Amino acid sequence: MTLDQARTLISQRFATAQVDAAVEGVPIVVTVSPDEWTTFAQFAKNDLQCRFFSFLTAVDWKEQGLEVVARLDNLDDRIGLMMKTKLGPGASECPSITPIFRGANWMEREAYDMFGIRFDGHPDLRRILLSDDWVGHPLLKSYAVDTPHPPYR
Amino acid sequence: MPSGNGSSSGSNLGRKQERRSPVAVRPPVPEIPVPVWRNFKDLQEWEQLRQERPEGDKHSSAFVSITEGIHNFPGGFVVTTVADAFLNWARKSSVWPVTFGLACCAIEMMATFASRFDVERLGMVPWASPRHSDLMIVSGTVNIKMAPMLKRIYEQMPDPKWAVSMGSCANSGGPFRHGYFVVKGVDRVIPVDVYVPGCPPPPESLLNGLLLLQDQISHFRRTGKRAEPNPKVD
Amino acid sequence: MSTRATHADREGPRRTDEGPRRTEDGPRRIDLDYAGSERLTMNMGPQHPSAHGVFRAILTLEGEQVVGVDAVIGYLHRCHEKLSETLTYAQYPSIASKTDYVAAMTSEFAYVRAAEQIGKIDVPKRAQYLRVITSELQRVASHLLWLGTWCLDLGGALGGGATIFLYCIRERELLLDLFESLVGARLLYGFYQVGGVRYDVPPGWVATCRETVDLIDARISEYEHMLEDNPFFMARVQGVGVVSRALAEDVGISGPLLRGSGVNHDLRRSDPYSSYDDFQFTVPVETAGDCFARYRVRMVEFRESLKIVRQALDGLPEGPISSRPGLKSVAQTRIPKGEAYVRVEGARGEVGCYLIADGSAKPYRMKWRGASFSNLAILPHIIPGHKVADVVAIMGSVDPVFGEVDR
Amino acid sequence: MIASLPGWVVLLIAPVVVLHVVIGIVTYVTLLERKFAARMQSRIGPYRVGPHGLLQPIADAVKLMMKEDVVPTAADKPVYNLAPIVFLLPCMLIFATIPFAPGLGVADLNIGVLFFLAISSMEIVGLFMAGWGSNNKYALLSAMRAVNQAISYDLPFIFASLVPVLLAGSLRLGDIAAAQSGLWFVFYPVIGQLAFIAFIASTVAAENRAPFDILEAESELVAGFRVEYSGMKFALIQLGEYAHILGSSFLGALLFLGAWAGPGPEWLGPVWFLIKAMFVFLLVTWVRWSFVRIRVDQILALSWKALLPMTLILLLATAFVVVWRTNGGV
Repeated sequence: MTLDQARTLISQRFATAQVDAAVEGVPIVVTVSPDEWTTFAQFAKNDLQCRFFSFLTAVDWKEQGLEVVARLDNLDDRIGLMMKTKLGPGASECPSITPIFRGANWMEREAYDMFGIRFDGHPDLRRILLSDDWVGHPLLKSYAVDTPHPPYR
Repeated sequence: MPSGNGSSSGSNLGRKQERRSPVAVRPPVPEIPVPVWRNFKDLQEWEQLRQERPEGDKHSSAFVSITEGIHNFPGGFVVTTVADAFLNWARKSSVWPVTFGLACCAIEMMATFASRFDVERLGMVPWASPRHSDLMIVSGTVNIKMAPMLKRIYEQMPDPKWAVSMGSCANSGGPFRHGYFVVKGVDRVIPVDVYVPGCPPPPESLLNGLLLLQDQISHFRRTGKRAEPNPKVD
Repeated sequence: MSTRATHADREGPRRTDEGPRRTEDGPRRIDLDYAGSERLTMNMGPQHPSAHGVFRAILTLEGEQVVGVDAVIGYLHRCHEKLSETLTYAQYPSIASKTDYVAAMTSEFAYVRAAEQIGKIDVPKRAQYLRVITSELQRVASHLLWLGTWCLDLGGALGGGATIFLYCIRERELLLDLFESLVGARLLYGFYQVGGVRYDVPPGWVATCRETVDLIDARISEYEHMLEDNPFFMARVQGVGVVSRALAEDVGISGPLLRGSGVNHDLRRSDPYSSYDDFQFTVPVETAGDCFARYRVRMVEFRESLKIVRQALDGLPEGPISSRPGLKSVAQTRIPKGEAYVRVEGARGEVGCYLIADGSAKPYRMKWRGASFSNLAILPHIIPGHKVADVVAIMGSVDPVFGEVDR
Repeated sequence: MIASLPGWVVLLIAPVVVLHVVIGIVTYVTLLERKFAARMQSRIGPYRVGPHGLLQPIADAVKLMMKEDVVPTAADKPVYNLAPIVFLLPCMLIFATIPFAPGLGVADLNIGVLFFLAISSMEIVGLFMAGWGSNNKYALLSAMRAVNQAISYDLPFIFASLVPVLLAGSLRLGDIAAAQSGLWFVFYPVIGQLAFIAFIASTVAAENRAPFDILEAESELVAGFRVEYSGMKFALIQLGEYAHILGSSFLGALLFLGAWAGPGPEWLGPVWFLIKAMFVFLLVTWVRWSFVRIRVDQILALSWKALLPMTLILLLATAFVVVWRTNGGV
């Protein structure tokens, strides 16, 4: 499968998805709606053979809300795919793709830890990097980098 | 998640009934007073929060009274000072660090223990269990999740014990001091005897710190009073 | 109510890790009623000789057998991603080296390349070659440390493992000497900068480098013999911790682990960067997926890296070392608006940097895809079913660096 | 000279002397091992404490004596406190039967070998008490492993030690040593060498040294059964461990290497004995610092599937040789 074939396949199956190459170093960037998030992940795994799960993270676009980003790879045909979804202003709910990619487990926990995004369908959503009693989600733009936390500072 | 377990996980085996309460996560309960964040200047804050070592190490009262008696006996001070010198020599000649690696500095600490620098020349043997060790080399950034563990491991070490703060992260937070999750210096968690500056300090620097520590130990007095830590440089 | 508490009286699953219990009124009594579950919860870490830093594994044991593992990380979370939003493109590379502190060069590389991709900044050929040389030397240094610490896990600090560990550190010191004469630092460098590298090679460095490379090449064969001719070592590592190809891709492990599971994926070959297509080297692939396969992959990688270093030293071109020498002000560090995801093949696998620039001198958002983070996530999938002693062997073969896991 | 003293004086003095000499040797054996290991690892080892680090064991011992004695709150206190003594006692008792020169020993029993083997496997009791009493999961797991290992490795140990007994025709250690005045048993064709190898292997296992040190496995169980011990008790455990190793080395030198036989005048006998024991000790140390540890199931398999049949066959072969020899063979 070539990149062009993959692009046409995506636009055939997901009419509303926006396909471009806005990210340097990633050939295909697909923006889907949160409803299609798991469907697209399933499609990418089965039809595009993108079985390698690279990472999942989120970006805080301030007033435009949060955006969840994940990257998948087809190691045989060397197709790199980045999938994005905008959750919308104020929203912090996103479907989980952990049932599809086991590697998303820790990544989604990290995104929950850092951004407070609640992934529906995640088997074990709790904080992973910060301590369990931590208050706040540090990578949000509203969180100051040197927010004090007693007792140790 | 069971509440903070250090290295010896087994110590909750067979506790009394009321201490086996469910897995509720207790927040770390440190002995230092909870500070009110008032935008201190860093140095003032350090002065305020720094952990002082409590006076006197744990000797039994009988031991203390006997040594006091000998010391006050006419001419007895010769015995006690000679004995002190001998004991301090023994202490400084076999300082056993606990293998406690945190971050980047741990790699340099390993290099210091390895063939080229070989701290075993000075009689230092790294031990895995804090119960067998005298010295904790805090090598790396301490964060808020790690600090209670660090304190617990330090408390598991038998007295007399020492701590070396290695690298600028452990001294003051270093390049990460503005981070939300970083403890600004390990001396807010445990008392520190020697500060080794550098990011990371090369093995020569750590060796210098260890020699400094030996020097301090040889002036460790009978009452358990210690020499002052060396001046802190980030 | 009888004084003897039975299994049914208790709430929840029976915990048998209590040992002899004291009762309030009587002498101590030991319950011997067997409820079928002989499970013991054992905590490993965060301070543990084989935790490779600050890993904490909560193991559920049945005798010596591990039936469940809960991995707790975050004991070295240093707010890298948040801090990167407050530091300029010129400042951050030296902090980036503290993510993967064992292979600091490659972590700087990822960040610097991301900035270059967004800013469309060219890198001179000499700088590209210097980057290749340093990152390959760094890979050798990192693998040496891995071999040492892994054998330390297998053999204990009071056994044969310590001997190999000390031998490996001895060789690593030679490489650190090279870095020290090149950069001035032993562990964390700040050698790469946007547009090139910071320092040119000092006189005589190339010759010393060649000697060191030859020496290490010979020594590695020694270790290979020492380990592989040792039946105890083979018994410990063969067939332990098998990762299938499907699981490997699903979890997203990379680097030697992925290649040990039969996937021919090396970013230096499949997505060449920084003149890597100028060099001849093979990508080792093993299909067994166990600890021994990962060990073999890394042992071959040693040789391949040294081969690349030799080729790069031979073909080191003349010219400038940076396309943006002498940045004087913050304004000059600005790069235009854009996004990039850039990955380099670090010692532990795919080190990725997802950078979003908003046109200022500091990134809007930086996501660090640490190879160790994904690699470590494999542990809960493969550890159950092994013995306690295998846990440390598997964890050592994964080679996590906690600066990169917790960031 | 010794024989001229009344019996009760010897009985009083000899144990005290032997105990102190043994403790003295044991402390310096640790230094020997550290120096030897350091040389193997291209290091220097203890160097700065006294000339060439010669005062290092003294400093270690004094420091450990002055350390705080931590008793965990949840420990089973009587068991916890008793364990180091119970551990140390058999390790010291094994020196009772060893004759350091003809007639120079505490008690040259007529069942010397049996006594040695029986007592030396008693240390497992102290070890298990330490593991149980510490109330620590690492220690508990380690104690369980120790019992496993003791059961599996005492048999090959005994069988390997019985080969010289058969060859000498006596259980008395003095007689065994005297029987080697002509030919050391290690040079006995085929049987001697095989028995010596089996003896070294099972000694390493019985002493819980690497590669069979699963019960103090640093990388898994931190320090095994002694993880909670500090200060003096830790020193006692270390002392017991090294005393056991030293005792086994003496036994190996006595059973296979001809004990005090050597060139020079007769009073050099104990020196030769010590040198041979140190040779066995360094052999064990050499094995320790060059192999990686093996897993618990592999250890048991090695014992039951390889060492035990091998030593049994060896014992049978020795018996045949002895019978053939006494019935007019060579």
